[in-house]
Amino acid sequence: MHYLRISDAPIEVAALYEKLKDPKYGGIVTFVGTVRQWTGEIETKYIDYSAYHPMAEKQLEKLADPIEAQGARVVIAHRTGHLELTDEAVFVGVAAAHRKDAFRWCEYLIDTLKKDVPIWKKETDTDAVRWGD
Amino acid sequence: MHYLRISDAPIEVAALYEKLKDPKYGGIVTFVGTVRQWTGEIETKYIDYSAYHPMAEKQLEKLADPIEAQGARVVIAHRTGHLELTDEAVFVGVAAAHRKDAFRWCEYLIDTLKKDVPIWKKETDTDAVRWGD
Amino acid sequence: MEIQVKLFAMLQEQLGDSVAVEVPAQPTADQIKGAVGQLAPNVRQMVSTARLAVNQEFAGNGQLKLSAADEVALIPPVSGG
Amino acid sequence: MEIQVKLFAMLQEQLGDSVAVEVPAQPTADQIKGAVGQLAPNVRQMVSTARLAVNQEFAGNGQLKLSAADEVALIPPVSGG
Repeated sequence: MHYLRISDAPIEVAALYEKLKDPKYGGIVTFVGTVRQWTGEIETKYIDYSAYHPMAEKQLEKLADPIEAQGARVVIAHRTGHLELTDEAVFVGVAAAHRKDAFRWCEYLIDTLKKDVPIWKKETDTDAVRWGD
Repeated sequence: MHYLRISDAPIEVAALYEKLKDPKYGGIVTFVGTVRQWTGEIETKYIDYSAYHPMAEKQLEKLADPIEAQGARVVIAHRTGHLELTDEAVFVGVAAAHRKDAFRWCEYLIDTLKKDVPIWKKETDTDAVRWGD
Repeated sequence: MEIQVKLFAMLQEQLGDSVAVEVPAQPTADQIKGAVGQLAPNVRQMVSTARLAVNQEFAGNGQLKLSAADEVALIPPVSGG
Repeated sequence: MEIQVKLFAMLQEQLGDSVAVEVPAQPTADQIKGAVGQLAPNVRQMVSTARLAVNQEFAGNGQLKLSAADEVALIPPVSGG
Protein backbone atom coordinates (compact mmCIF):
# COMPACT_ATOMS: atom_id res chain seq x y z
CA MET A 1 0.00 0.00 0.00
CA HIS A 2 2.97 2.34 0.38
CA TYR A 3 3.72 4.96 -2.25
CA LEU A 4 7.39 5.73 -2.84
CA ARG A 5 8.67 7.94 -5.58
CA ILE A 6 11.89 9.66 -6.57
CA SER A 7 11.47 11.89 -9.59
CA ASP A 8 12.05 15.29 -11.15
CA ALA A 9 8.33 16.05 -10.90
CA PRO A 10 7.35 18.72 -8.36
CA ILE A 11 6.10 17.33 -5.05
CA GLU A 12 2.34 17.74 -4.81
CA VAL A 13 1.83 17.91 -1.06
CA ALA A 14 -1.97 17.94 -1.22
CA ALA A 15 -2.15 14.88 -3.48
CA LEU A 16 0.38 12.94 -1.37
CA TYR A 17 -1.53 13.83 1.80
CA GLU A 18 -4.74 12.46 0.26
CA LYS A 19 -3.07 9.06 -0.18
CA LEU A 20 -2.72 8.85 3.61
CA LYS A 21 -6.37 9.38 4.45
CA ASP A 22 -8.32 6.27 5.41
CA PRO A 23 -11.05 5.42 7.94
CA LYS A 24 -8.54 3.00 9.53
CA TYR A 25 -6.24 5.80 10.63
CA GLY A 26 -6.69 8.59 13.15
CA GLY A 27 -3.33 10.32 12.94
CA ILE A 28 -1.35 11.52 9.96
CA VAL A 29 2.10 13.01 10.46
CA THR A 30 3.98 14.51 7.55
CA PHE A 31 7.43 15.99 7.21
CA VAL A 32 8.24 18.27 4.30
CA GLY A 33 11.78 19.48 3.67
CA THR A 34 11.99 22.67 1.64
CA VAL A 35 14.91 24.62 0.23
CA ARG A 36 15.97 27.12 2.90
CA GLN A 37 17.62 30.40 2.04
CA TRP A 38 20.02 30.86 4.95
CA THR A 39 22.22 28.36 6.80
CA GLY A 40 24.11 30.52 9.24
CA GLU A 41 26.08 32.99 7.08
CA ILE A 42 25.63 30.98 3.90
CA GLU A 43 22.93 32.02 1.45
CA THR A 44 21.59 29.32 -0.83
CA LYS A 45 20.51 30.24 -4.36
CA TYR A 46 19.29 26.85 -5.57
CA ILE A 47 19.90 23.11 -5.13
CA ASP A 48 20.26 20.26 -7.59
CA TYR A 49 19.46 16.78 -6.33
CA SER A 50 20.56 13.54 -7.97
CA ALA A 51 19.86 9.91 -7.07
CA TYR A 52 21.14 6.42 -7.78
CA HIS A 53 18.14 4.76 -9.42
CA PRO A 54 16.75 2.29 -8.59
CA MET A 55 18.92 1.67 -5.51
CA ALA A 56 17.37 4.72 -3.86
CA GLU A 57 13.86 3.36 -4.43
CA LYS A 58 14.90 -0.04 -3.07
CA GLN A 59 16.30 1.58 0.07
CA LEU A 60 13.03 3.45 0.56
CA GLU A 61 11.13 0.18 0.34
CA LYS A 62 13.40 -1.34 2.97
CA LEU A 63 12.55 1.53 5.27
CA ALA A 64 8.82 1.55 4.59
CA ASP A 65 8.07 -2.19 4.62
CA PRO A 66 8.60 -2.89 8.37
CA ILE A 67 6.47 0.11 9.26
CA GLU A 68 3.66 -0.88 6.93
CA ALA A 69 3.88 -4.40 8.38
CA GLN A 70 2.75 -2.84 11.67
CA GLY A 71 -0.43 -1.55 10.03
CA ALA A 72 0.57 1.98 9.11
CA ARG A 73 0.73 3.58 5.66
CA VAL A 74 3.86 5.25 4.33
CA VAL A 75 4.10 7.82 1.54
CA ILE A 76 7.52 9.17 0.56
CA ALA A 77 8.43 11.38 -2.38
CA HIS A 78 11.83 12.88 -3.08
CA ARG A 79 12.42 15.32 -5.85
CA THR A 80 15.50 15.32 -8.03
CA GLY A 81 16.74 17.92 -10.48
CA HIS A 82 16.75 21.67 -10.02
CA LEU A 83 15.01 23.19 -6.97
CA GLU A 84 14.52 26.84 -6.08
CA LEU A 85 13.98 28.40 -2.64
CA THR A 86 10.89 27.03 -0.81
CA ASP A 87 10.52 24.16 -3.31
CA GLU A 88 9.72 20.87 -1.62
CA ALA A 89 12.67 18.45 -1.74
CA VAL A 90 11.11 15.64 0.24
CA PHE A 91 7.73 14.55 1.61
CA VAL A 92 7.51 11.82 4.26
CA GLY A 93 4.05 10.91 5.50
CA VAL A 94 2.84 8.24 7.91
CA ALA A 95 -0.77 7.43 8.72
CA ALA A 96 -1.36 5.28 11.78
CA ALA A 97 -4.13 4.39 14.18
CA HIS A 98 -2.37 6.33 16.96
CA ARG A 99 -0.49 9.57 16.72
CA LYS A 100 2.54 8.60 18.85
CA ASP A 101 3.38 5.90 16.34
CA ALA A 102 2.86 8.24 13.41
CA PHE A 103 5.29 10.78 14.92
CA ARG A 104 7.93 8.15 15.78
CA TRP A 105 7.80 6.49 12.39
CA CYS A 106 7.76 9.70 10.37
CA GLU A 107 10.84 10.98 12.18
CA TYR A 108 12.58 7.63 11.88
CA LEU A 109 11.93 7.58 8.13
CA ILE A 110 13.35 11.02 7.42
CA ASP A 111 16.33 10.45 9.74
CA THR A 112 17.13 7.16 8.04
CA LEU A 113 16.47 8.47 4.54
CA LYS A 114 19.12 11.12 5.22
CA LYS A 115 21.64 8.42 6.16
CA ASP A 116 20.97 5.48 3.88
CA VAL A 117 19.19 6.51 0.69
CA PRO A 118 21.56 7.35 -2.17
CA ILE A 119 20.40 10.85 -3.00
CA TRP A 120 22.78 13.81 -3.14
CA LYS A 121 22.36 17.51 -3.06
CA LYS A 122 24.57 20.00 -4.81
CA GLU A 123 23.94 23.35 -3.25
CA THR A 124 24.70 26.48 -5.19
CA ASP A 125 25.25 29.20 -2.61
CA THR A 126 26.07 32.83 -3.29
CA ASP A 127 29.74 32.22 -2.39
CA ALA A 128 30.42 28.65 -3.55
CA VAL A 129 29.03 25.34 -4.77
CA ARG A 130 28.78 22.71 -2.04
CA TRP A 131 28.04 18.99 -2.12
CA GLY A 132 26.12 17.55 0.81
CA ASP A 133 25.01 19.34 3.95
CA MET B 1 2.63 35.32 12.49
CA HIS B 2 0.79 32.28 13.83
CA TYR B 3 -2.59 31.26 12.45
CA LEU B 4 -5.02 29.73 14.93
CA ARG B 5 -8.60 28.94 14.15
CA ILE B 6 -11.46 26.99 15.67
CA SER B 7 -14.49 26.88 13.41
CA ASP B 8 -17.16 24.78 11.76
CA ALA B 9 -15.49 25.28 8.37
CA PRO B 10 -13.83 22.21 6.86
CA ILE B 11 -10.07 22.05 7.41
CA GLU B 12 -8.27 22.85 4.16
CA VAL B 13 -5.00 20.99 4.64
CA ALA B 14 -3.38 22.30 1.46
CA ALA B 15 -4.14 25.94 2.27
CA LEU B 16 -2.93 25.58 5.87
CA TYR B 17 0.26 23.91 4.69
CA GLU B 18 0.94 26.82 2.34
CA LYS B 19 0.93 29.20 5.32
CA LEU B 20 3.95 27.34 6.70
CA LYS B 21 6.15 27.70 3.63
CA ASP B 22 8.87 30.33 3.87
CA PRO B 23 12.50 30.63 2.70
CA LYS B 24 13.45 30.91 6.40
CA TYR B 25 12.36 27.37 7.16
CA GLY B 26 13.73 24.04 6.03
CA GLY B 27 11.42 21.66 7.86
CA ILE B 28 7.65 21.55 8.12
CA VAL B 29 5.97 18.96 10.33
CA THR B 30 2.20 18.62 10.36
CA PHE B 31 -0.16 16.48 12.35
CA VAL B 32 -3.68 15.87 11.11
CA GLY B 33 -6.24 14.07 13.24
CA THR B 34 -9.05 12.47 11.27
CA VAL B 35 -12.22 10.66 12.31
CA ARG B 36 -11.33 6.98 12.61
CA GLN B 37 -13.89 4.24 12.08
CA TRP B 38 -12.76 1.60 14.56
CA THR B 39 -11.44 1.92 18.12
CA GLY B 40 -11.04 -1.67 19.20
CA GLU B 41 -14.52 -3.18 19.01
CA ILE B 42 -16.27 0.17 18.84
CA GLU B 43 -17.37 1.48 15.46
CA THR B 44 -17.73 5.24 15.13
CA LYS B 45 -20.42 6.65 12.87
CA TYR B 46 -19.74 10.36 13.28
CA ILE B 47 -18.41 12.89 15.78
CA ASP B 48 -19.68 16.30 16.90
CA TYR B 49 -17.12 18.69 18.32
CA SER B 50 -17.91 21.73 20.46
CA ALA B 51 -15.66 24.40 21.96
CA TYR B 52 -15.68 27.10 24.61
CA HIS B 53 -15.08 30.26 22.55
CA PRO B 54 -12.92 32.27 22.90
CA MET B 55 -11.21 30.47 25.78
CA ALA B 56 -10.15 27.72 23.39
CA GLU B 57 -8.55 30.26 21.04
CA LYS B 58 -6.78 31.93 23.98
CA GLN B 59 -5.38 28.59 25.10
CA LEU B 60 -4.08 27.94 21.60
CA GLU B 61 -2.31 31.29 21.65
CA LYS B 62 -0.68 30.42 24.94
CA LEU B 63 0.65 27.24 23.39
CA ALA B 64 1.81 28.82 20.14
CA ASP B 65 3.42 32.03 21.42
CA PRO B 66 6.47 30.53 23.19
CA ILE B 67 7.22 28.39 20.14
CA GLU B 68 6.94 31.29 17.73
CA ALA B 69 9.19 33.28 20.08
CA GLN B 70 11.89 30.75 19.22
CA GLY B 71 11.61 31.60 15.54
CA ALA B 72 9.21 28.93 14.31
CA ARG B 73 5.78 29.37 12.73
CA VAL B 74 2.68 27.66 14.11
CA VAL B 75 -0.57 26.94 12.29
CA ILE B 76 -3.41 25.24 14.17
CA ALA B 77 -6.98 24.66 13.03
CA HIS B 78 -9.62 22.69 14.87
CA ARG B 79 -12.98 21.94 13.41
CA THR B 80 -16.21 22.03 15.38
CA GLY B 81 -19.66 20.79 14.44
CA HIS B 82 -20.52 17.57 12.66
CA LEU B 83 -17.71 15.40 11.25
CA GLU B 84 -17.95 12.21 9.22
CA LEU B 85 -15.38 9.41 8.89
CA THR B 86 -12.00 10.60 7.53
CA ASP B 87 -12.94 14.26 8.02
CA GLU B 88 -10.09 16.29 9.47
CA ALA B 89 -10.76 17.30 13.08
CA VAL B 90 -7.47 19.06 13.75
CA PHE B 91 -4.43 20.36 11.88
CA VAL B 92 -1.25 21.26 13.77
CA GLY B 93 1.69 22.50 11.71
CA VAL B 94 5.11 23.81 12.70
CA ALA B 95 7.71 25.24 10.34
CA ALA B 96 11.22 25.60 11.74
CA ALA B 97 14.77 26.00 10.54
CA HIS B 98 15.59 22.47 11.72
CA ARG B 99 13.47 19.38 11.56
CA LYS B 100 14.13 18.07 15.08
CA ASP B 101 12.58 21.23 16.50
CA ALA B 102 9.62 21.01 14.13
CA PHE B 103 8.90 17.42 15.23
CA ARG B 104 9.25 18.20 18.96
CA TRP B 105 7.07 21.28 18.82
CA CYS B 106 4.37 19.76 16.64
CA GLU B 107 4.00 16.80 18.98
CA TYR B 108 4.06 19.04 22.04
CA LEU B 109 1.30 21.20 20.55
CA ILE B 110 -1.08 18.35 19.78
CA ASP B 111 -0.36 16.64 23.12
CA THR B 112 -1.05 19.86 25.01
CA LEU B 113 -4.05 20.79 22.90
CA LYS B 114 -5.58 17.47 23.89
CA LYS B 115 -5.09 18.29 27.58
CA ASP B 116 -5.68 22.01 27.93
CA VAL B 117 -7.84 23.39 25.14
CA PRO B 118 -11.58 23.38 25.93
CA ILE B 119 -12.87 21.40 22.98
CA TRP B 120 -15.06 18.34 23.39
CA LYS B 121 -16.01 15.48 21.17
CA LYS B 122 -19.30 13.66 21.28
CA GLU B 123 -18.84 10.41 19.47
CA THR B 124 -21.82 8.65 17.99
CA ASP B 125 -20.85 5.00 17.74
CA THR B 126 -23.00 2.18 16.38
CA ASP B 127 -23.76 0.98 19.95
CA ALA B 128 -23.84 4.19 22.02
CA VAL B 129 -23.11 7.89 22.24
CA ARG B 130 -19.87 8.70 24.07
CA TRP B 131 -18.38 11.94 25.34
CA GLY B 132 -14.59 12.24 25.22
CA ASP B 133 -12.10 9.57 24.35
CA MET C 1 -23.03 35.17 47.00
CA GLU C 2 -24.80 33.85 43.92
CA ILE C 3 -22.76 33.19 40.83
CA GLN C 4 -23.51 31.99 37.32
CA VAL C 5 -21.46 29.02 36.15
CA LYS C 6 -21.18 28.29 32.43
CA LEU C 7 -21.38 24.63 31.45
CA PHE C 8 -20.12 22.65 28.47
CA ALA C 9 -20.28 19.25 26.87
CA MET C 10 -21.94 16.54 29.02
CA LEU C 11 -22.61 19.01 31.83
CA GLN C 12 -24.35 21.37 29.43
CA GLU C 13 -26.44 18.49 28.15
CA GLN C 14 -27.57 17.68 31.68
CA LEU C 15 -28.04 21.13 33.21
CA GLY C 16 -28.16 23.66 30.36
CA ASP C 17 -25.82 26.44 29.23
CA SER C 18 -25.34 27.78 32.75
CA VAL C 19 -26.55 27.41 36.33
CA ALA C 20 -26.83 29.79 39.27
CA VAL C 21 -25.36 28.54 42.55
CA GLU C 22 -24.94 30.00 46.02
CA VAL C 23 -21.32 29.97 47.23
CA PRO C 24 -19.33 31.53 50.11
CA ALA C 25 -17.60 34.88 49.50
CA GLN C 26 -14.18 34.27 47.90
CA PRO C 27 -14.99 30.64 47.19
CA THR C 28 -12.47 28.01 46.17
CA ALA C 29 -12.85 26.05 42.95
CA ASP C 30 -13.82 23.01 45.02
CA GLN C 31 -16.60 24.92 46.76
CA ILE C 32 -18.03 26.03 43.43
CA LYS C 33 -17.82 22.50 42.05
CA GLY C 34 -19.48 21.21 45.20
CA ALA C 35 -22.37 23.64 44.80
CA VAL C 36 -22.93 22.62 41.16
CA GLY C 37 -22.67 18.94 42.07
CA GLN C 38 -25.53 19.34 44.54
CA LEU C 39 -27.91 20.47 41.82
CA ALA C 40 -28.39 16.95 40.52
CA PRO C 41 -27.03 13.63 41.73
CA ASN C 42 -26.36 12.38 38.21
CA VAL C 43 -23.81 15.13 37.52
CA ARG C 44 -21.71 14.77 40.69
CA GLN C 45 -19.20 12.47 39.02
CA MET C 46 -18.94 14.71 35.95
CA VAL C 47 -18.43 17.78 38.11
CA SER C 48 -15.70 16.10 40.14
CA THR C 49 -13.56 15.58 37.02
CA ALA C 50 -14.16 19.10 35.69
CA ARG C 51 -11.75 22.04 36.06
CA LEU C 52 -12.83 25.54 36.95
CA ALA C 53 -12.08 28.50 34.70
CA VAL C 54 -12.44 32.15 35.65
CA ASN C 55 -12.44 34.71 32.87
CA GLN C 56 -11.36 31.99 30.47
CA GLU C 57 -8.27 30.99 32.42
CA PHE C 58 -7.95 27.79 34.44
CA ALA C 59 -8.22 28.64 38.14
CA GLY C 60 -5.85 27.49 40.87
CA ASN C 61 -6.79 25.87 44.19
CA GLY C 62 -6.87 29.02 46.31
CA GLN C 63 -9.68 31.38 47.19
CA LEU C 64 -11.12 33.28 44.25
CA LYS C 65 -12.01 36.97 44.44
CA LEU C 66 -15.06 36.94 42.24
CA SER C 67 -17.22 39.87 41.24
CA ALA C 68 -20.48 39.80 39.31
CA ALA C 69 -18.59 40.65 36.11
CA ASP C 70 -16.39 37.55 36.25
CA GLU C 71 -17.08 34.68 33.88
CA VAL C 72 -16.99 31.36 35.73
CA ALA C 73 -17.10 28.07 33.86
CA LEU C 74 -16.75 24.36 34.51
CA ILE C 75 -14.53 22.62 31.99
CA PRO C 76 -15.18 18.86 31.73
CA PRO C 77 -12.18 16.76 30.65
CA VAL C 78 -11.37 18.06 27.20
CA SER C 79 -11.24 15.76 24.20
CA GLY C 80 -10.25 17.82 21.19
CA GLY C 81 -7.83 16.68 18.54
CA MET D 1 40.29 -8.95 -12.23
CA GLU D 2 38.98 -5.75 -13.80
CA ILE D 3 35.70 -4.34 -12.57
CA GLN D 4 33.57 -1.35 -13.47
CA VAL D 5 32.64 0.93 -10.57
CA LYS D 6 29.72 3.32 -10.93
CA LEU D 7 30.22 6.78 -9.46
CA PHE D 8 27.85 9.46 -8.19
CA ALA D 9 27.75 13.04 -7.02
CA MET D 10 31.18 14.65 -6.46
CA LEU D 11 32.98 11.47 -7.54
CA GLN D 12 31.02 11.39 -10.78
CA GLU D 13 31.89 15.03 -11.36
CA GLN D 14 35.60 14.24 -11.00
CA LEU D 15 35.90 10.87 -12.74
CA GLY D 16 32.79 10.34 -14.85
CA ASP D 17 29.84 7.94 -14.59
CA SER D 18 32.06 4.92 -13.99
CA VAL D 19 35.69 3.80 -13.90
CA ALA D 20 37.46 0.51 -14.60
CA VAL D 21 39.88 -0.66 -11.92
CA GLU D 22 42.04 -3.73 -11.43
CA VAL D 23 41.38 -5.51 -8.11
CA PRO D 24 42.33 -8.88 -6.54
CA ALA D 25 39.92 -11.80 -6.97
CA GLN D 26 37.22 -11.64 -4.26
CA PRO D 27 38.20 -8.12 -3.26
CA THR D 28 37.09 -6.35 -0.10
CA ALA D 29 35.28 -3.02 -0.24
CA ASP D 30 38.45 -1.33 1.03
CA GLN D 31 40.50 -2.83 -1.78
CA ILE D 32 38.06 -1.53 -4.37
CA LYS D 33 38.02 1.91 -2.76
CA GLY D 34 41.82 1.88 -2.68
CA ALA D 35 41.98 1.11 -6.39
CA VAL D 36 39.60 3.94 -7.27
CA GLY D 37 41.46 6.32 -4.95
CA GLN D 38 44.67 5.70 -6.88
CA LEU D 39 43.15 6.96 -10.11
CA ALA D 40 43.49 10.60 -9.06
CA PRO D 41 44.96 12.15 -5.92
CA ASN D 42 42.16 14.72 -5.64
CA VAL D 43 39.50 12.04 -5.13
CA ARG D 44 41.26 10.03 -2.41
CA GLN D 45 39.53 11.87 0.41
CA MET D 46 36.11 11.57 -1.29
CA VAL D 47 36.62 7.85 -1.88
CA SER D 48 37.60 7.26 1.74
CA THR D 49 34.22 8.56 2.98
CA ALA D 50 32.20 6.64 0.35
CA ARG D 51 30.43 3.31 0.94
CA LEU D 52 30.50 0.43 -1.49
CA ALA D 53 27.31 -1.02 -2.94
CA VAL D 54 27.04 -4.28 -4.85
CA ASN D 55 23.90 -4.89 -6.87
CA GLN D 56 22.33 -1.86 -5.20
CA GLU D 57 22.85 -3.08 -1.64
CA PHE D 58 25.41 -1.69 0.75
CA ALA D 59 28.29 -4.16 1.04
CA GLY D 60 29.85 -5.42 4.26
CA ASN D 61 33.54 -5.52 5.16
CA GLY D 62 34.29 -9.06 4.03
CA GLN D 63 35.52 -10.47 0.72
CA LEU D 64 33.14 -10.03 -2.18
CA LYS D 65 32.46 -12.75 -4.71
CA LEU D 66 32.06 -10.60 -7.79
CA SER D 67 31.28 -11.69 -11.30
CA ALA D 68 31.21 -9.56 -14.43
CA ALA D 69 27.43 -9.23 -14.12
CA ASP D 70 27.53 -7.57 -10.70
CA GLU D 71 26.87 -3.85 -10.41
CA VAL D 72 29.46 -2.20 -8.18
CA ALA D 73 29.07 1.41 -7.07
CA LEU D 74 30.69 3.91 -4.76
CA ILE D 75 28.18 5.86 -2.67
CA PRO D 76 29.53 9.18 -1.37
CA PRO D 77 27.95 10.40 1.88
CA VAL D 78 24.30 10.86 1.01
CA SER D 79 22.54 14.18 1.51
CA GLY D 80 18.92 13.76 0.52
CA GLY D 81 16.01 15.21 2.41
